[in-house]
Amino acid sequence: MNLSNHIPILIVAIPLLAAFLVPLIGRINKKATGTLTTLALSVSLILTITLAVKILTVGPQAYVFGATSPSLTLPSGLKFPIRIMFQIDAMGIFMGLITAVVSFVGAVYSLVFMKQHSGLDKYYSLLLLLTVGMFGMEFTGDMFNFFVFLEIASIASVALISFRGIDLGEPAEAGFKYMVVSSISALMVLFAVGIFYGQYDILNFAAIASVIKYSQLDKIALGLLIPVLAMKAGAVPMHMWTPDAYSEAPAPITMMLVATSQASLYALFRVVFSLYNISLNALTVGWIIIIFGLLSMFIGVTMAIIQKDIKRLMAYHAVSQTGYMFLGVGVGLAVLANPVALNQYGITAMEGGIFHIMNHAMYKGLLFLTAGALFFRTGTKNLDKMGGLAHSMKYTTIFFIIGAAAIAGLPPFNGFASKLLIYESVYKFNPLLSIIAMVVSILTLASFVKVFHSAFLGPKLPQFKEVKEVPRSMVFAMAVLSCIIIFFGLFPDLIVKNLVHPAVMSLIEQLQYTGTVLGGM
Amino acid sequence: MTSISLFGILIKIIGAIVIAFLGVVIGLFYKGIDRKLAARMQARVGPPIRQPFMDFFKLMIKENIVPQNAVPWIFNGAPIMALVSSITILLYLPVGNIPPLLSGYGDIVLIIYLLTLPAIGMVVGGFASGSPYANVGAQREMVMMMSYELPLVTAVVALGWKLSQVYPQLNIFSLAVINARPIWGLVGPLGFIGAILLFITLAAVTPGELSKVPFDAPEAETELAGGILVEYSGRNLALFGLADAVKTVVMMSLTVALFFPYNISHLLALSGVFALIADVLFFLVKMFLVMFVEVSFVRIAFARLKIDQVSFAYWVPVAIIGLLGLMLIVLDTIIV
Amino acid sequence: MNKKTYSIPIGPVHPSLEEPMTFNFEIYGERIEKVYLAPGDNHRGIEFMGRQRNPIQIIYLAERICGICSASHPFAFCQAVENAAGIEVPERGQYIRVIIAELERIHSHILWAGIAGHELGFDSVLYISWRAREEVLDLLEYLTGNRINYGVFMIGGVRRDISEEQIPRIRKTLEYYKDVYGKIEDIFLKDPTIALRTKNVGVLTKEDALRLCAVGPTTRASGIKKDVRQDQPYSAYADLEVKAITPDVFSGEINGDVYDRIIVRLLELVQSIQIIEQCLENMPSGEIVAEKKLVKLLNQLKKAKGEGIGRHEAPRGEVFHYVKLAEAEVPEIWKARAPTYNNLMPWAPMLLGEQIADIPIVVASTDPCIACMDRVTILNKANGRKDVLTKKDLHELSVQKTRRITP
Amino acid sequence: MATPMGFELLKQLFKKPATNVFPVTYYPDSILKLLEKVEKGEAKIHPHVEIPKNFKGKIVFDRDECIGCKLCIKVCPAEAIEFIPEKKKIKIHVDHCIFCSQCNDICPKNCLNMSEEFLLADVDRSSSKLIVE
Amino acid sequence: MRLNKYFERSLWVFHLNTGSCNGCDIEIVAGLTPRYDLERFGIKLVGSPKHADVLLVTGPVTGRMLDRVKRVYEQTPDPKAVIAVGACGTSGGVFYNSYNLSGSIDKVIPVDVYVPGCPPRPEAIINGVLQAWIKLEKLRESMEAAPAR
Amino acid sequence: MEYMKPEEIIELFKEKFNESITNSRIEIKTAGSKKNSYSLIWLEIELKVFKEAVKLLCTIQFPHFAIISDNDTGEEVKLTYHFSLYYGERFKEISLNITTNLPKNNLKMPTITDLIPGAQTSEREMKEMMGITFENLPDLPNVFLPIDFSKDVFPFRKDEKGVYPLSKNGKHIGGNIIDNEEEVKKVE
Ligand code: SF4
Ligand code: SF4
Ligand code: SF4
Ligand code: SF4
Ligand code: SF4
Ligand code: SF4
Ligand code: SF4
Ligand code: SF4
Repeated sequence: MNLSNHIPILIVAIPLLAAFLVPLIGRINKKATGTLTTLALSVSLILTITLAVKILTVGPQAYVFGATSPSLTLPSGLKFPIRIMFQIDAMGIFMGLITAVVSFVGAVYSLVFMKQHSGLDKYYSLLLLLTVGMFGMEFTGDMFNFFVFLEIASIASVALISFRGIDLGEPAEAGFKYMVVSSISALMVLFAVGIFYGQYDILNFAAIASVIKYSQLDKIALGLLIPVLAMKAGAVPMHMWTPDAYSEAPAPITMMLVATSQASLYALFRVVFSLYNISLNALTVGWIIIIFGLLSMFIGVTMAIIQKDIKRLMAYHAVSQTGYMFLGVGVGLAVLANPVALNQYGITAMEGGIFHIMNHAMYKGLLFLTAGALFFRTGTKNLDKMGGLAHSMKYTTIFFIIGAAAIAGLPPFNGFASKLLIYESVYKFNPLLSIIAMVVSILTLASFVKVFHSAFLGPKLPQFKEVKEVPRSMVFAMAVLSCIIIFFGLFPDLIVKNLVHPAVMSLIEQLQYTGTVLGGM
Repeated sequence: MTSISLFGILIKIIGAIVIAFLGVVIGLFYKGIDRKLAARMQARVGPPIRQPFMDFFKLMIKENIVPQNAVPWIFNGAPIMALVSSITILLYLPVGNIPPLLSGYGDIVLIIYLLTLPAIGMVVGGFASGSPYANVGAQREMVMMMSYELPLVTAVVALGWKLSQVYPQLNIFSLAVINARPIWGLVGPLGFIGAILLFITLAAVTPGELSKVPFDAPEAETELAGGILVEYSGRNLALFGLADAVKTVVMMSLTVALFFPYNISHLLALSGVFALIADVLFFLVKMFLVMFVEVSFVRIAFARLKIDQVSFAYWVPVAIIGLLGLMLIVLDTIIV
Repeated sequence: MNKKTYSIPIGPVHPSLEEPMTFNFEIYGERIEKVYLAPGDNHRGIEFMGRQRNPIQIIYLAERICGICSASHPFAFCQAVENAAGIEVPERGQYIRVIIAELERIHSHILWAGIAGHELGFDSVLYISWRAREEVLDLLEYLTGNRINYGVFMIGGVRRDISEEQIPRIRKTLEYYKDVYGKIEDIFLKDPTIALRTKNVGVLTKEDALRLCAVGPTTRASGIKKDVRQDQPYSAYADLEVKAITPDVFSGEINGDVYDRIIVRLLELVQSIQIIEQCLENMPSGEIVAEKKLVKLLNQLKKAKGEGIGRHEAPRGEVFHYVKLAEAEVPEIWKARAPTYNNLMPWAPMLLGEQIADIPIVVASTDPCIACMDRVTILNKANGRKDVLTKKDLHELSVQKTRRITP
Repeated sequence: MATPMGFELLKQLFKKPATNVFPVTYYPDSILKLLEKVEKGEAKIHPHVEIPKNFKGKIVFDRDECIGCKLCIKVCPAEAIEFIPEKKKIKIHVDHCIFCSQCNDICPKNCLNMSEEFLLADVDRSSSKLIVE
Repeated sequence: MRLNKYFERSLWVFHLNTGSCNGCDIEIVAGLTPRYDLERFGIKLVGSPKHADVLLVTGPVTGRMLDRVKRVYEQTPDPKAVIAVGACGTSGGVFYNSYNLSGSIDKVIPVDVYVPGCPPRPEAIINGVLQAWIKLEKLRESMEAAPAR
Repeated sequence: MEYMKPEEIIELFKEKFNESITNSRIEIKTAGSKKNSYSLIWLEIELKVFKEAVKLLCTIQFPHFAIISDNDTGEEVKLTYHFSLYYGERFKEISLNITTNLPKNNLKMPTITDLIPGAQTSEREMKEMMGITFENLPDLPNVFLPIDFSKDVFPFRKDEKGVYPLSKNGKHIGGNIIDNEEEVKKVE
């Protein structure tokens, strides 16, 4: 047995194992919990990268629990055993990379950031569980398992959001809101699972995809899944939970929540592309998604401009940025049935949308971390109370500038690379879309200049005289993200060609996905 | 961004330096012409044309005062950023029939973004100086930036869209491509009107981009004592001045490239180096004409608008003109 | 965007105020919420100095209350002294006074037009109108020997006659302004951007103008037909038909906004030209001054006793001088009130609710001259505080003074 | 664009500017050398705007006529005139003078007059150029 | 302090009124207008002392302006020059005996060139600028000569 | 509109306040070669009826208020309020100067800003310069003097509370004199 065949399970298992170990270790040495978590996640990260290399060179991987090879265990005919099965293609590993990086950085950042809190063992094990949940959602090839991992992630998130204190009103309220949202979505997902199982007796994505008839019931299932997953991804008009949740969670967790939302987004795309693909009315659904996107973009950014709380502001920007992903992918979907248009611009649009997912995770993560750094030193999230911090927090300032430039899509940062792909393609579909996207981008820029001004510029305030730069591990965490942002921004071609394009193709070419599992049927 | 040979890189670096130098020189020269023309229209003799150069050299020897409230590295960095970004745009612009030095993916979008950078540099610098005037100025600059972006983007996207309909296989957002295919030849009568509207839109955006009267609310000398730039002195002020000069060149050549990319050499039956020179000269003349209409004349023939009026002007009338232009161009294509 | 209001100090050294003057504005976004005025940066103590000088010297002091109304203050001051001392001004002197005063109005209104253009960011207006203004300055220089601060007023008359050969030159200038006037009117009243910036901006209602005792074009633009030249004609104005000008003459309506103030000033330009023409036609012959011998005049004033007021409609509104002579070398009381003193209070209703960008044009629309606003001097004997006079300054002053007296 | 101002400006573009280019049109290469040349008569300075008769310029004083009556001092509003007791003559500080010519009017001997000289700028305010005695 | 020959050709002027009667101030503005056009020499009025090379100061320096004059002078970046315009700026003029006035500008900040006149004609102000040029050119020559010694 | 003659106005005041009008005078001035005339009224009234008098004035027509002149005569302070009535028609305007005397030991004046808001600047000037308390005038910060100016020094006074002017020849003109450096020091 080749160990490398087991990488998929190891990626998930190691954090899971660590999640159980952390409380135990915590009894002996509080400090070790963080170290252990970081260690576990760094192993995960390395493994994910290894797996990514393999997938991108060899092709999609399927991993069936308890069997040596997926193809052996697959019975012919359409009956599938209910068993846990990972099915990882270029898209899945693309998301996996994001999760791995974000959770690793989050853990490193937490080392000092969370130091003064009690209950660190619980914190770390929840953080690990959240990671596990995300990996699971991205890797699983099975509807029911998806539901299970979604629940794991949700529960861990709720607990983490309210971690700052169940007795503090706001975190508890935010946690509660998230819980309600999660429960509703879980329920709906379960419904949809039921519909599929009832119709086809199977739960495997690939298998369902190969037989899907697009019946009335399928439409209902789609009707359940799209809004619910969009809600978890924080799209307007179901975004009301994001500002609360994002702003109340500790900064590293907020960063991971962004990744979790994107995992839901991934699931949405997966359902639409891999499950239904051209069987559905691509143009209509595409437009629905585009409209989600436009609304999110515009409302998100206008709401953001008026915010006072730095993290709420960033949360609204997260909503707005999600819109870009919807826009790119939506346009791709809308022309899915039209090969000429697809080739001309559909694929580019999707590349933009998908690439933006990763970029967004990086820069928004970085921004939330800088917000955390400000909070760490000043004890406030209110922009009106900050000021002049560039005098004392030079690194944080630089990281903030990088993050802000990236989110505003300024060259040469990664946000520009993905937004450019979107602009350059969607205008061919409809020129107005590009115009709106570009204007939103400028509004984003303006909003961040304002934040930069209120928080960092101006005279040194007397109450922040003692403030100094954040500790080194936090700087390191932010530096990692900054490097990624700049690297992606400088060499977008490299990333697009090797990572994004395969991911997009794996979404578009339904057969490739199903084929991995079904053996080229 | 793709790998190129070492020699190629070297050429590009040298080219970049040359272009930066030329851009600055031409920018200052045009600024001088602009001041001279404005003076003549106001019945004055006006400064000599090389005045901007002397201003620049003078500023370079002046003391550079960093206000107490400012964060020095941001305060000093802002003008550099403004200048570098404006120069970078130059590298993407074609001159006559000489293709741009850098080109590739979506230059024009890049240019739109880069155009915001000098403004951002000024805003950051204004905020960084910590004076109330600079603060109000910077806020106004931001409002302006948000306002003129919609019409600007509309004009550019509309042109690109039209081209993409005619030449689907080309990289439309490359300026070299746009430059080689004048819009006027591609459109029917409806589209022609549309294109004129788009030109008007761009012409209206230009003074805003360059913070010139009537859209100079951020620097409003009589209200804000120079607004954003109140606290700047010496070298930093000189750099902002250069950035402004270069930006003028950029906006002018952008207008020329988008709307008047015609060359003159084939009409004169020239070839080789002469054709090159003729075209470059012709290009400069076109730039001059555009500048005269869009900047020199407008800036002395109107009163300064208030910031809410500016914002309204861009969001409503100018944007509507732009969108109308877009609509006409789309209609033109669909009907034919 | 930002919910909190913040305050912006404007002045004392600010480009829109050619003179020092401090305003404090509380701003919300771009809107003005509160206005605080703090004059006093231009305190020279002119009245104080005047109470130590003989009336002839005071004429020049009064002239330098403000260099723009440099005919108005001497005019009113001389009238006050004449009234107090019972001196009659010869008719020819009265006519020459009016001609100079009206020429000053022409220069002042054109000057104002240019400054207003400049405040609007419309420098071409400044250049074009000031170019036209040079003509009247040349004329004034020709008549008086100085472009500004003419120094032609004397108690009992004027110092310089207008001779026959000078009249064609005056007429030439008047013709020139009749020509130019059309152009200036076009530029101001037909320009869309100027209209955009001035209509319904800085409104002063008739009610407020009355209650706050505004004067000059500021009050006339609000519809109050108040003009000393009409209401209580003095000097040669008593022979001339002068009518207060309100904006409805031109536009048919009265809004009391900046635009209306522009209209009033432009129309007054024409009015001034007509007044001068009438004066030239009806100019009586005779003496120009009551007492030619200055030494005699000084003695006469030294013996005089009484009080008198002098009023004159300056370009910006009424100037008011009160003089009390008490058989001394120097007057017992000299009180000078300049138009801006009264036009100060109306700024508050004009500015509230407007934007930062409106401040310069609204302030300029009353054509303020802070120079004459800041009346009084300060010295704190209890503690030599810094912004008054430090001990050192005081010391230095007394040393110089000593040096001057005994060189 | 079709504003009255617009037309006015465009028209003006083709007319001569109204500027009187005193003393030179532009800054010369070297002001010192230029002045030297002017001194030698090799170069000329553009004249200033013409001065009318009776212009109030720098004061001129006919010392021999003066009888030291101090009347001029009595009316001078600027304390520009200083009495020199030992000579029984006066001395005028032009930097204090406000060019009102009041002293000319009162002088019984007519020994004070206003000249046409008005370019009085100097780097030292008590230089001999600015003292008339 | 460094000087170069471009300094004189591009004098940016900040106009500071310290309590004058406006006479000089309007003549300064008149100096900018078409008849005299100071911009020919690269002179332009700026709104902030930070941008200025030359301070054109008018007026007899009232008590309240005293500190501000000094502050404006300090805020003006080197190299800089001060031109006092008008009789009251140079010496006090008519305002010679009030206790709230410093009387002349050179008691507060160093003055390089005095322009007497009340007010001086715009051409006299131009002449003042000319004196400043001469002074600057001489200064520059002496500075250039200095290293040789 | 009905214009009252100057005599009628004085009559009106005398009727209402009889003894309290201590002095009244009409001055007729002529101007120009046509010798057209206009009139001025000078009234001196007692302090106790001052406010009532202004009220009465306001019933005739809303008056234009020019300024308050001050005169410190040593024992008392003479304040002259300068008004004018009947604007809008030629020769109809009448200047009305109302003088009232305040004893030095009780410098209190009723405010007229409730009747004529425009008088505020002038009243505040008198408050700062003369040290006169205007009843019911809102206690606003100084307009003319610096905000932190001493509350016991009043520049227009000619007594010990006035300022110490520098005079060129040491003659007594109003206030106390500082003639030499020693005295300057003493004052400090
Ligand atoms: S023109 Fe007016 S605002 Fe501009 S600098 Fe001169 S005085 Fe200041
Ligand atoms: S307000 Fe009047 S006096 Fe004052 S600077 Fe402007 S024009 Fe001159
Ligand atoms: S209002 Fe005053 S300062 Fe202004 S011009 Fe008239 S007298 Fe002079
Ligand atoms: S208002 Fe003041 S400065 Fe003007 S004359 Fe009167 S006392 Fe002097
Ligand atoms: S001209 Fe006037 S200021 Fe000059 S000395 Fe004679 S009286 Fe004095
Ligand atoms: S008035 Fe004439 S004579 Fe008398 S001192 Fe003066 S200059 Fe001499
Ligand atoms: S010098 Fe004369 S004109 Fe100039 S400000 Fe002083 S008093 Fe006025
Ligand atoms: S000595 Fe002093 S007070 Fe006398 S004129 Fe000179 S500056 Fe003025």
